[in-house]
Amino acid sequence: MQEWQFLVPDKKHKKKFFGNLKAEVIDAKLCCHCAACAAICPVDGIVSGDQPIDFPNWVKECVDCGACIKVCPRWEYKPLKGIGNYIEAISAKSKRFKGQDGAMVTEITATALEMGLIEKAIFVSRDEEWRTKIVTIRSPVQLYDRKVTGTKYSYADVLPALKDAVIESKAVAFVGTPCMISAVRKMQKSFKKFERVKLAIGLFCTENFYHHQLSEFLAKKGVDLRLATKTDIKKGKFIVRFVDGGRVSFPVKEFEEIIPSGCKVCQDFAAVESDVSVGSVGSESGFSTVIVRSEIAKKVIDQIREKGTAEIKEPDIQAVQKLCEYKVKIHPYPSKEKEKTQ
Amino acid sequence: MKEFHLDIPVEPPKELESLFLPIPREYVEDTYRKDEFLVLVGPQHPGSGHMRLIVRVKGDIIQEVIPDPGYVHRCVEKIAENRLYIQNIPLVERPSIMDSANFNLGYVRAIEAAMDIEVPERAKFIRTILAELCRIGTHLYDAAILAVFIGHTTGFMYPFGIRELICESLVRMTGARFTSSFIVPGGVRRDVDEKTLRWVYDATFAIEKRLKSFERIFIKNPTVIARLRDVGVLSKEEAIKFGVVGPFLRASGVEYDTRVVEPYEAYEELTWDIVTADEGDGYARFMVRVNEVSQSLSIIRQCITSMPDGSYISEQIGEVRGNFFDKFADIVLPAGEYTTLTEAARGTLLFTIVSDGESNVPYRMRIVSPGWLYLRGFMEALKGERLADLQAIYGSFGYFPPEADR
Amino acid sequence: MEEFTKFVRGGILGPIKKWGTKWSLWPVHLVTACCGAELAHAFACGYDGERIGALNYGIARQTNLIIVEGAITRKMARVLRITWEQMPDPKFVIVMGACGLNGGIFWNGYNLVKPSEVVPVEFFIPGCPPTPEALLRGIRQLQIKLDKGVAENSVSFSEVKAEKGKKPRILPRGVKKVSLAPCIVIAREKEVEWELGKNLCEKLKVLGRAVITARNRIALKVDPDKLRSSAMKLRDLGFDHVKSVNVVDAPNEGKFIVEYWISSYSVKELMPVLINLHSEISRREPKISSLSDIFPSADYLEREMQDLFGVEFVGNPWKGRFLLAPDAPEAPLRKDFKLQEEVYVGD
Amino acid sequence: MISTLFEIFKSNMVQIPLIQPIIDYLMQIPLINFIVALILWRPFFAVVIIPGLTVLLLYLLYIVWFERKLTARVQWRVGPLEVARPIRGAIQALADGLRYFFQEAIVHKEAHRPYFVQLPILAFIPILLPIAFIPAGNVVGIKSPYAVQLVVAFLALIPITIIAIGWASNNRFAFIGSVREALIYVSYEIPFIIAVSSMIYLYGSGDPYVAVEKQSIVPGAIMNPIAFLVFIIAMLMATSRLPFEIPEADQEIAFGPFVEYSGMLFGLVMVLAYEKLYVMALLFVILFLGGWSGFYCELLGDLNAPLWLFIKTIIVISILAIVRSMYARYRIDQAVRYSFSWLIALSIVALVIGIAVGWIV
Amino acid sequence: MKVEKISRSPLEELKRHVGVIQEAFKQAVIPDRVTIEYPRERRKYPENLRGFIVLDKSRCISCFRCAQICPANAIQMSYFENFYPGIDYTKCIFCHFCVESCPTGALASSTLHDMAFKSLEDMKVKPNQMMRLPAAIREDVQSVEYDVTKKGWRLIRKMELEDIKVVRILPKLKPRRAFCLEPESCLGCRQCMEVCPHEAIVMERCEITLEGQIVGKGCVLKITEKCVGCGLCVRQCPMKILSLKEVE
Repeated sequence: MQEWQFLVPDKKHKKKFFGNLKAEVIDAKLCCHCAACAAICPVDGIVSGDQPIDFPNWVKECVDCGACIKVCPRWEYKPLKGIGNYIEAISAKSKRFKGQDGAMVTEITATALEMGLIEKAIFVSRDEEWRTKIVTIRSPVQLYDRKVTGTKYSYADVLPALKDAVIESKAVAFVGTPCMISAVRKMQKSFKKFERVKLAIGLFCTENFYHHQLSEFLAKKGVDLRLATKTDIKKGKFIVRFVDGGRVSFPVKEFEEIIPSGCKVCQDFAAVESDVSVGSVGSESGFSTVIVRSEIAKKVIDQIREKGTAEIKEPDIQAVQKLCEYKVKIHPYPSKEKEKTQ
Repeated sequence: MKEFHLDIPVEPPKELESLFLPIPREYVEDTYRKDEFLVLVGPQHPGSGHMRLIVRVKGDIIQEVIPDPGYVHRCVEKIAENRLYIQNIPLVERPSIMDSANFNLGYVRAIEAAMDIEVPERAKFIRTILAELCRIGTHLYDAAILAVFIGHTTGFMYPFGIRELICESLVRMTGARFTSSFIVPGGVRRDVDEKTLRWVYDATFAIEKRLKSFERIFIKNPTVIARLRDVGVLSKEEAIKFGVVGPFLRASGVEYDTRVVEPYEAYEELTWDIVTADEGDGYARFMVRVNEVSQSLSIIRQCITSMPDGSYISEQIGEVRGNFFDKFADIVLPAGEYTTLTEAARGTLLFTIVSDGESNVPYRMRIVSPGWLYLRGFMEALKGERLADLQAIYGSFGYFPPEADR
Repeated sequence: MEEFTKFVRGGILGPIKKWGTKWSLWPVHLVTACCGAELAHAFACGYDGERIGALNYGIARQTNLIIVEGAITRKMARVLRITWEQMPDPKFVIVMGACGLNGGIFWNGYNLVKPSEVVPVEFFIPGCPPTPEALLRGIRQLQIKLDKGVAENSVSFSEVKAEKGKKPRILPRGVKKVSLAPCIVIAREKEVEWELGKNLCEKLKVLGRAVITARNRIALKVDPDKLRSSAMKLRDLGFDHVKSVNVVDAPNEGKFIVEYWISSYSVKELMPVLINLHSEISRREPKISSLSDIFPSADYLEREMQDLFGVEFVGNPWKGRFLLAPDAPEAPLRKDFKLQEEVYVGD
Repeated sequence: MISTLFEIFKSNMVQIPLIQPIIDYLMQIPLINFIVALILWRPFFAVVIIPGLTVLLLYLLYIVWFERKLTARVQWRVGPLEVARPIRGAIQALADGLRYFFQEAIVHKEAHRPYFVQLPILAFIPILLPIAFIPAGNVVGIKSPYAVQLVVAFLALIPITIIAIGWASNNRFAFIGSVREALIYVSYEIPFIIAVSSMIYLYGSGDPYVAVEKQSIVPGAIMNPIAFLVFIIAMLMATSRLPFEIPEADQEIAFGPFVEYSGMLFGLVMVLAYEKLYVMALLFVILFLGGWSGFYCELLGDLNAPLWLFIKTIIVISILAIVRSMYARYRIDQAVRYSFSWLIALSIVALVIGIAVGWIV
Repeated sequence: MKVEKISRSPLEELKRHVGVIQEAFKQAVIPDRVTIEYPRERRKYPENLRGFIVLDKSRCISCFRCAQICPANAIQMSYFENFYPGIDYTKCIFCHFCVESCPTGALASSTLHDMAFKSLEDMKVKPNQMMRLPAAIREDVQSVEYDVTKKGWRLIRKMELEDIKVVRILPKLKPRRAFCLEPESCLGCRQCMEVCPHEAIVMERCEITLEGQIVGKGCVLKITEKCVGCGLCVRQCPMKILSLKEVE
């Protein structure tokens, strides 16, 4: 006879757990679409995709285990802010890879793979129409693909793939937005298996979009995403570069209407809980700012230094700090409307 | 000889429109304008298997043949992407059921290569016996089909009679007449006992004895020689150019046999010869296979007499019975591409498995069966021959559409 | 005339006619798939179907029985129907083999048709392939049916009483595990001791990324526009034929990987070497230049890939369908074409 | 009128001592006696009973079964059996015939309908006509000193009906089959005629009676073995038997001219070759194997000669049946080349021998 | 080894003709007949011939292994007192992966292989029909066996009826039970409990204490002695924290 225990979280409503989640997070417009609930759901009922998270027929199919609530970063939401603790901050540019700016996410992953710290990494790739696709990276060779590197400003279901990877492999890395990092930290708190996520690479993030809304929006502006080679947000401008070398840019302010509600309450710019955060802010063009927060990430950076696979400079940490504060300002929580109603 | 054309415009028959020809209309019209003729051979034709040949003839001489394959295209490659690795074993056998062990072997070897499984010696020998039995069976099958294509019914009956012994051997060893699905990653499904091996050993002599009758009545038959000799000649250069494989390549004088070039299983430890011929005609193609049968018989005998003791399956796998599911259902190959070459009866068989390293189904499985590879050479061999030779050449290649179409 | 037909069918001559038909069931030579091998065994000297009056014979007009030997594909279904229509009355159909009954192992394939939906079928014989005995049993059952007028199964099951229960709420999960984020590595470098391969790799480095993936296997990645020149270079090195053309669909990375497996027959030391010449093309505009004029052996393989993946090989003269029927789905081997899933619980 | 006919019949009746009492009894009954007299009237008896139509049908049932049985025996198997186990399946051909008889006879849209239906029936005429000229002792249809030549002439009509059948079928394979039939026809007919004429030279007459008489000591086969050989090969070619089954080659052109036939019509065209073989074998027996001469049985009377002729014919055909399981099919150009080189050369040698032996004898 | 060249001289040709005629006449006189007259006689197949599959319900532990390993998806479980496999012979390919997979020997192979059915519905065999061998129409009066020696091959006919045998080989497996390897990762979804056909996993509510402090409400899952080691829970667990282990 063998027995073990598990915790059942508290309910706020007398519904099944997904009902709670729906009422408190999704319908409250807090959902950040990190897909952690979809990943953890034991009956694979929660669907994420290019639409808000949902569990069709949850009344019947939900098994009422509460796992989704345990992992949701927005359940009992306390926003994280600031630049967080870090060991060191550098500004670097990869010599091997080409990416968004300095391709440091790629470089860190590749180095970690080469060092054997991780077995695989979950990356976001894209198809021709800039729809996000998840790929597993097992060897640095795959990272030469330009579709794998580079930022996509759309939601991606990284966490379901991460869960599969965690079950199979002993050491996994992944790249995600601050909310995904928070979700993974919550997972690690509740479920031991997720401690296999050895390296969580956070991205500097102001907001993210639904793919269909983004592409419709851009189409309205006369931009055909299929011809784009790179998208970027720099200095308050959304820039699209094309195959033929041309580029267009719009102020980010214009995107206000399509920013999903979940992003409007997020104050975490620098992925505070990650092992290492990467972004362009705080570095000159062609370089990325890397904020190292944990020992394992430090090891990787040291290896990069040692091997000299990247050019390393001093970052302008103040700029990052400024943007962190800026994000808190533009994304107030509890939001102003909510305060008013209260 | 000078030819005289009747300058009468001939309209292509209406029926050609209703037969779903994969060729453009202009081609048909052009054929009829040039006082030539389109003959559709198959798929319901006593002298063709499950495929259609669109034969363009001028008088009795074949100008061009366009194959219309796919009548037995059973989507093996797609289905394989949706099945467990172990469930694909019966699937990959199906394209060529008389040659099942070789197909099975090729697939399993790809898995073993990916997973670094060491196969015990005894299993290797059993596998070799199975592969060679299937090779004999296939060659006999092809000989029988060749015989019936050139109108020799006795030549059809004898090989099929002898094949009964092959089937019986396979039943005794594996439990099925054709599709044994006996080779699994790491070894074979069951051990084969001494009594059965003895039976197979005796059967090889019985087969040899019966083959002597067959030789007198069919192989050395003057009418057969007349029909096959100097027919459908592929020179060495042509054979290489069109990528012909297996015994048909060897009949054109190229000494290429995967069992020697890239030895697998027990072939390195046995003594046998590569059979080649220089003529490259139908009879050479037939005779190469006839000689290969006797080589195979000798290989089987050597295998049985020098059968090593030991386990029939690798220690990494362990006893299969009752454990089959637990051992094999969750096979996940490391990510990468694995390609094996196997000498199936009709030639080189190529298996490519692409694994993504996480799924327990193949990401992509590519089978290039020998039939599909030598189809091009077969079509080239037909050019310039007589219409009546179509069947003889067809038979001399032993073209088996299910194998080619997969 | 009709009265005459009626008389012939049911009149006093009925029994004679029945007797004649019973002992003269001639199957038409319609080979549809691999079960034909066992059919041949049943009519060859091991079992000799001619003993019970069944003689495998000629073409549709002169026979009265179709034995469907396994799988009927979309292309073949038309032929089956035409053959059946060509046959004079009375005519019968026996289906042998699992593929012909319900698809067998190919049950969820995109190209299979059930014969029983195309022609009326008298008897079904299970097995893959059925033994010759089973086939003869089918013919025998048909004879018995002609004799008695009613069809019978050759086996009858005795039911053991068992309470039928209610399905539980949760059904066990399927065993299949398909990765959400597949990673496709074609050229994974592997350390092997292989002198020739290392030399070759050195030589091929100028063309693209050349890697030894296993003993005797070299993967050479080139840009799509350099594919032809690389192939020519390989031909000059002594590689003379293509063993396989393969396309790997990677929707998550938005690309097709087109592979040519090139080897040599004419140079003895290169015989075991297999070079995987591959290049990646965009999934939206799947076009690549054909190598069929450099290696004629690639011709049919390219046509097949054109058919199955919708990848266009520019330069290959063949347009349109090759393997697939006109009504088969477009590019079925792409990953976005899904097959029916397995069900493990019946009623 | 009827009585005159009756008298004519009665004056020329077959004498069979064995059943004479029964005939005598039947002759006393009016009307029946007319029928009996008609049947036993020698010309009628020859054409309709033996060696004519009735035994022809029996022969067909026998030879189809025997050929299948013999082939099966050579091929390590059993052949037709279960239909009638005690008699080793001997009525298999009857079952097949009945099945064909009751099966639907399809006339397809593209066919030349009248010819398509008529020709298989018309093809019987060139079969039955020569039988009328072939004598069996004193049972004879039409007595003629040129009987052998006439038979050869009538036989030449059969390929023409087959070619016509192919044309009427209006099918590509039927066309190819017809052309092949025509080619084969040209190539076997010349050696065949030369071989027959060598025997006519040998016997000095085209009269079967003379031929049989001259063979009373030494059969023709020994007198002119080359002609014997040429005749056999020509016979195989003429009746589309392996290795010369070229016009019908089912694996190549799906029964050639007969590809579109079904039901009863196919039954008729399928036996055409067997009937032709029968007629040629009759001629063969008369020319080479001493015709109807044989051991005389008093009880059978006039039936002796036709029976001997029939039995010899059956034996010849039965031996020839084994060829089917021995050989593959030659190609059309090979067959034509053989016949225009070897066979014609041989037949000319046979002609020389025939003239020489005829001159000596 | 090179294939011998075939000589083109007419004399050789003639020799070959003689060879053919000789062989044909030899066979016509003394045939080497090998035919098995099937409906009348039955061939003795070895015991391991893969034929109709028989189910022993008392051994079946409803583990779904047979259904899930079936390459043709021909086996579907039907619910009677528990889940039992039913084989759809319209799909079955007689590979007997199911028999090999059965950990308890509940599925057994028989040598019945000659079957013909009049409709596809009749071929979907239910578990309660699989428990006994079906009654087959048999017309055989004798049995035949291949006798193969070094000298040759002949048939031995015996005036006895060959029985259809059921061959049950019991696998040599130690009893197994499910164990939880990593209780800390349990989601608490109770899928294992619900899927268990033997009600071997039970749940009780309790309070969770951590370092002496009550942290919250929770449950305790128990794998009881009822567990027969079917492994359904192992496959069902979304976190893959259960495993089968051999027990003494």
